[in-house]
Amino acid sequence: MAPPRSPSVVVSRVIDGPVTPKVEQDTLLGRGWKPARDASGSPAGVVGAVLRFEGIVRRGERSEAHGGEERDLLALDYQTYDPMAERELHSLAGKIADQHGLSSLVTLHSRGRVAVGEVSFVLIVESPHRAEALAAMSQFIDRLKQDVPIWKKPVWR
Amino acid sequence: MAPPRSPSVVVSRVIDGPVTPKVEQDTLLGRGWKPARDASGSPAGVVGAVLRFEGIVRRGERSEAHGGEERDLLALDYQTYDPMAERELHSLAGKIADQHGLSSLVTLHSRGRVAVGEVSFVLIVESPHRAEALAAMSQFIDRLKQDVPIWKKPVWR
Amino acid sequence: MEVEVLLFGAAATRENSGRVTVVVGAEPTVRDVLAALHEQHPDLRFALPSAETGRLAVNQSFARGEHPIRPGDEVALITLVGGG
Amino acid sequence: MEVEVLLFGAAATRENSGRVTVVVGAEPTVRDVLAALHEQHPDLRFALPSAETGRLAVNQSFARGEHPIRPGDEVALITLVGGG
Repeated sequence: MAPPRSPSVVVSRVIDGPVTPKVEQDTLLGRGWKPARDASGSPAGVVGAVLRFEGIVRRGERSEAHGGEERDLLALDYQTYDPMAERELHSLAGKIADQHGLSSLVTLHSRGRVAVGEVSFVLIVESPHRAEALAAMSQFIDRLKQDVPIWKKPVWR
Repeated sequence: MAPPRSPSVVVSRVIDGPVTPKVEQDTLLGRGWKPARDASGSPAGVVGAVLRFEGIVRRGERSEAHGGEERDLLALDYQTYDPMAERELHSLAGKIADQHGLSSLVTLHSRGRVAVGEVSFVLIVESPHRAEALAAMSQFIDRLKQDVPIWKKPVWR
Repeated sequence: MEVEVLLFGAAATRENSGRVTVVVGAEPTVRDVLAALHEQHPDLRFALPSAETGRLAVNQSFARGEHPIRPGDEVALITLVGGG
Repeated sequence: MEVEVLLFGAAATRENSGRVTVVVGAEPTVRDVLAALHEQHPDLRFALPSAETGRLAVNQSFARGEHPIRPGDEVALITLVGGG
């Protein structure tokens, strides 16, 4: 008989400004989350695959006002519908973690201005095997782009 | 006209023992590789997606000698056919990076003993958009498991 | 009755405002408000090509079709989002 | 002639050795060596159910079918690998 599955650990948060390594670390420490690689995290040996995605603001963005041509950005301004955005983010995180039997799922998304080259989105997925981790990551990002009320506004150079 | 694409940066290496954060950092620094998030890395604004995969040795492994039942491991011993393993790893990295137009691809794989909970494999993919990064990652891992002469031997508890 | 609808993203930019008002009958539903938005605010049609394609949040939760809108509800038009 | 073939992973464990020797005709090819491995080393059949399913590296590169094996070549049987 398979042992009962531990519930997934889920951390989700909307961050003001870019997701810097320091902000990320402080947030995760604050929520008591540690990477599987640290023996002090989840019981060693359960997690076999850790996937991490970072979304970074690119310099070139298509401008609707310029016939879809790519123009240079300074930054993106992320507008969130609060507190619905954070609640939808958390609810999506829980659903995906549960559905794929993940050990943990961490997601951080920026609100407000994020300059070109800075990180606006982080997703970490930990699971026993690689296939679920990859599937969960793709599905999370697709549904984020459908259901979480966050809009981006280009700040042109 | 699209600007000419910069060639991909590729770093690949076989590491003795587990891929610890320190070993990883030293190796990447030694090869002059920096994450896209650091402005000092690739020109800011080209990379929009960074994906990272870590493979960790799990406690439970199916034992052929016990009818495929899952048994407890102490470690995995990775045997590599040298120097072919490192050459195939590098050649695969170059092919995948090129094929998907990646900005960079980093891959580190262990040789020798890696204990339960330790990292034996790291893959980092940087690309303008998320879709190529995800496709490149899946394809890289599939082909690694076909073509790179590395074998694992369970060390039972 | 009148219903105030919050706008975000490109919809807010186009209307040059974070909210618009629509006039609907008594005891309106989500469907009624979407139809009124489409009818009474042609500038929003780039994001709301038909009433059926629209999506509302009522009191910060997605709500559909026959869901009633009551006085005092917080109503928001959730046009194409763009996180990640 | 005799060809020495390097073994790895479960194949080496099963043979209790990192190499086996096969006897083949003059001017052998990859195909000939795989057939000889299958024929002369039944213990390897768990990983080499038929000669056609086998894969050799010659001088540390994958080589197929009619690729010739010359005296002094380094020949290795690459059974199912398991990195990652």
